[in-house]
This record gives sequence, C-alpha cells and structure tokens, in this order.
Amino acid sequence: MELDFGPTPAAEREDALQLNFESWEGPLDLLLTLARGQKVDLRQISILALVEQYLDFINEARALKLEVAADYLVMAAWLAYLKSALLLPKDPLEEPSPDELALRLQLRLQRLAAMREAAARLLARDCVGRDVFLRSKPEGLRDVKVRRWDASLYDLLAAYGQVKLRTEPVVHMVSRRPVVTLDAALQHLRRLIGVKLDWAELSDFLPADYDGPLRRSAIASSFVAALELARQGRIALRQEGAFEPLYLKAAEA
Amino acid sequence: MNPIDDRERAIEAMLFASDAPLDARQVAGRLGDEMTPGEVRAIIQTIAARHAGSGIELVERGGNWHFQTPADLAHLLRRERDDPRKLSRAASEVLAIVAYHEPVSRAEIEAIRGVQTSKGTLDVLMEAEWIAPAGRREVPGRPLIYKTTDAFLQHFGLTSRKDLPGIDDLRAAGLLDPVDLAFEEAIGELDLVKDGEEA
Amino acid sequence: MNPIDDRERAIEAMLFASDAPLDARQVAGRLGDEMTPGEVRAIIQTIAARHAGSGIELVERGGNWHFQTPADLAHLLRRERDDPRKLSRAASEVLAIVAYHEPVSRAEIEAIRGVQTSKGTLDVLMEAEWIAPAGRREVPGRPLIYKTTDAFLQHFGLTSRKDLPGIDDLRAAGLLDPVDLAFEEAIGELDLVKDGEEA
Repeated sequence: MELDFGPTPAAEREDALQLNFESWEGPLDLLLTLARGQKVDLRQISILALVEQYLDFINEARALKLEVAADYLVMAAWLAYLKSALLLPKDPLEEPSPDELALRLQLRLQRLAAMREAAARLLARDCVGRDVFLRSKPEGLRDVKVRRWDASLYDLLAAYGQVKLRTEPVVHMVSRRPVVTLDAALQHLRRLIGVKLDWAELSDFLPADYDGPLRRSAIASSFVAALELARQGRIALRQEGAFEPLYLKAAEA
Repeated sequence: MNPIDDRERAIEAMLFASDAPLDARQVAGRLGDEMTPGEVRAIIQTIAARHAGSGIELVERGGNWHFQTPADLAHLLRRERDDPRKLSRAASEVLAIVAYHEPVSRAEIEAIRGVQTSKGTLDVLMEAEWIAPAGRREVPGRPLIYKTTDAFLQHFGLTSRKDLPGIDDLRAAGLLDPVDLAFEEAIGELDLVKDGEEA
Repeated sequence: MNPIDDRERAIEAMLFASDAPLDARQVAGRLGDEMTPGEVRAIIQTIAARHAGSGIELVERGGNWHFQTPADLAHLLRRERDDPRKLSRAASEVLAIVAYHEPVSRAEIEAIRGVQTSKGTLDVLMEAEWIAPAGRREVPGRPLIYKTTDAFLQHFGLTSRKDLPGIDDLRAAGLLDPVDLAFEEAIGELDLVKDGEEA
C-alpha cells in the first residue's frame, strides 16, 4: 500500500498550465495544501493569508479558463465573505463573529491534517503481503460434519402403517356407466310409435326423467333405433333441415 | 537460546512463505548466491533440527524442503461436529419393514413397500447403525439380508423386537387410517425430492 | 532444549496449519475445551517467545494469533508477483478516519474530509474486509456506522486499536473530537486571550 499525496502545489504553480483540480480531494484539501505552504504549525497559521491564497488560486484557475468545480466556488464565496468580515471593524453584536468562523476553519484543517498524517503512518506499517508474509498454503483447519440421524418410534410406526395401508389388497369395483342400449331404445320406440298418431319429435319419445349422461345416451340410441325402424319401413322420418328437430310417425300400412 | 544466525532466519522465512517446496539451490539463488547449495543445506538441517519435536516440522521430499504439521497431530486439524438430520419418509418405511420382517432382502423390502428402494436409503440406515447385514438368503442370487441392531432397539427405546406393536394395534391407534394417506403421500413426495437433492 | 509439552505442540500445530488467525477461545474449543482460554493464551505466549528472533514469528492481532515472517526480511521475500493493492488517497484517508474514530458514519467521515465520499471508496474498503458496518447511529435518519475489522488489524500489523500510530497523542490533543466540541473548548481559551489583551 502506498500513499499518493499528489503533486505539491508549489510544483503545480510553477507550471500553471498543469494546474489540475483532480489533485485535491475537495476545497478543504486544497486549503490544507496551501496552509502547508505557510510552513508554520497549523495552530499559528494566518487564516487571512490562507484565505487570500485560496482566492488567488481560484482566480488564477478561472483566468486560465479551467473548469472549477462548484464546491470550490462555494468555498471561495464563503472565504471572500470571511475575508471581508475579518478586515472590517469588529461588530461585537455579529454572531458568529469572524474570529469564530476562522477558528472553526482552523480546527477543521487541523483535523483533516491529523487524519492525513495518520493514514500515511498507517500505510507505512508492516503490511501483510508487502512487508510480512504468511504461509502460502497452510493445511487449514476443517470442521467435519458427522451426520446423526433422527427418528422417533412414532415416525417408525406411522411409516409402517402407511406401507401396510398402501399395499393392502384392494377390491376393484367397476361401476356401471348409465347407458341406454340400442335394444332398449328399439323396444321403447316400438311401443310408443303405436300410441302417437301424428308426427312427433324424437325427443318426445324419451322418458322425461332421463337426464345428464343417461339422456345423451338415450338420444343416441333412440336415433339409431329410429333409423333402423325407418329402414324396416315401420316408421317415417322427417327433418326440415340440418340440425333441425327430427320428427317421426308410424308408417301407414 | 543463542540468537539465531541471520542467514538461518532468512532461509527459515523463505521456506515458510514459499508456495512450493524449495531445494537448496533455489534457496541459494534467492539469497543472491552468496552461499553454496551445500552451505544452504547445512543451515536447513539446523533449522529442521531446531523444530524437531515441536508442532512444526521442516521435512525433505526428494531434495525439496517444506514446512508442515507433524502427521501425529493431523487429527487436530479436523474437528467433528454433530449434524442432526431427520430421517426421510422413505428411510423410515424401510427401517420399519426391516424391523417387522427381519431378516429381509432388498427385493423383499421393495415387494412390501410396493416401490423401488434406492441403495442410498439402506446406506443411511446402516450409517445410522440401525440396520446391519445378516448374511445371505439361500435363494438364487444369494441376496444380502438385513436385520435391526441393538443400537436400533436402544434409539427407539425398545427392549426387544417383540415390543413393536402388531398390525391390529396400529389400526387401533389410527396409524392405518386412510384419511392421512393423501397427506402422508404428499409428505413422502417431499422426502423423495429431498433424497434426490442429497444424492 | 527441553522436550516441548504435548499441549504446546498441539497449539503450535493448530496455529501453524490454520488459514486464518485464531484466538485462544477457538484454539481451546478445537482442543475439546480441556483447557481454559486463559491457559491456552499462556501457552501461546510461550510459543511466541520460543519463535522470537527466528525467521517465523507468532504475532497477536486483535486477540487473534498467526505466524508470519519478520518485517526486516521483506526484501528477501518480496516477489514481483506480490502486487499489493494500491489504496487511493481518498480510500486511505477514509480508512484512517474509520480506524481512529470508530464507529463512524459516512456523514461524520465527510465532515472531517470536507468532501463527499464516493460510494466506491467505502466499497473498496469493505471488499478488502478492513471495514465493516457496525449497526446504526441512533440519531434522525439512523445512519449506518462503520468500524475496522480483525482483518484490518492483521493486515496493518496492529496488535489492537491501541496500537494505531499516534492515537494517544491525537486523543490528548483533542484532534479526534468533533469540531463543535473542540470549538467550544477553544472559544473559552480565545475569550481568555481576549480578556488578557484587554487588560
């Protein structure tokens, strides 16, 4: 791990064309770098001088038509205010006083400087993989899981019960489907044809209490029975058109 | 203890951090060839002797040296932990059939269950030490037959196999109640899925 | 040299074989809790003392122990393949702020740096496992707070957070206090100075 402090501002300013805002981590960082240029302890720094340095720097950058990010401009505006407040005769009623604002800025710079130095000292420590090395292929410690199976007597008996139940001999009962056989339909139709004298619809010949599958079966077998009786010349059939009701009556002897 | 020689320290660190065993020539090369391989070998022997009898060993394999954990301490590197698991529905059935019908062969178990039984199910029950092979049936193919073990009786709190309730007891207890069947079958399918995942 | 105690050998082998630093409790657990963590710790100290000055060191990092090579031999061991992750300036600053102020929220980090922290900066540090979330601060918005990890201590060779370079001085100078607190204290001093000037 190495710490990259970036180019120093002095070097930057010698070649102003290389003045580059990417070198700083924000306006506070730029201020800190400028403050370092005063070569005094941060506690003794002249905030007024620092403010002027910052404003000069930003003006220089703008003169060079460098794009200055908004937060640097916000800081510049605030520092310009601070500068005028510091230069004007003190107004004891003004809150917060410019001295207090300057103090706050100084405290922030001290804290940032402290962390920057801490980061450098941290990275200068003996780091694993750079200064000290570990075993590259340790055997490793392993946890081996030993399976322990769990079941209760109830589980066992219930399982056996279900095996028994599943494999018990089963009596197969074939249920009869409700159908009207052709024979039954023939007999039924023969019986009724003598009773009805005029043309009657085929459905009138079906027993009224047949419904559902039984009725469908009765229609089918009665239709076939009607065709058979017509073939035998015992009834006459009449239909107005396709899918129209089918009428039948006894053939005239 | 005398302070350790700098070259000895360097060689020790090198062998420790290396990702492959090193021979004396390689070590000498990495040290900038200030020493001959023979000198390096002598120092390696000193290091090995220093660690002898400790929890770290420097060993030679075909001229290459590496650090390792002594073989007699290998058991410390693995720790066994209990991993309790619920017996699957299929395994419970097989176990029950063995208990009620022992000794039985796998084919007989399948005939009773009415479904194929995977080898894994019997393995699980043998791993649990609840069933054990009990010889072979003297029929064509001489199939292995299984019986339950003492550990089985102990786990299920039975004094002997005679303690197992009869079919009539099971029916009286509602364990032959078909109402549960659909539910149990649904559970059984889930178990099968799990078995499949484990396989 | 006296023959090494069996328990000492066992603990040494375990620390040597482990692929992660171990604390005394973990070692005791693996040894079947026959020793208290305190007893284990005493033995670990003995082992560390035995290796002191050799090419292999047993070091403590946040209560966890691991073997490593001494830093003064780095030049012999550093290889071209070793390409340590280069930390950006932003990431190294954020890491220092987390380490010296932990637990700390992102807003608090930003207050110190005076700049927004890009999402990637915290991600890089979390990916390296040097920082980790440490719950939420019970203030409006309940921001996530971060702290450093054992891996951080291990990587930077710190026995504990007390080992952070200069942390005592920074704390004594009030440089780890928030600006508001420092301001209140400083303003008192400032007033005194003013009073002095007026007198």
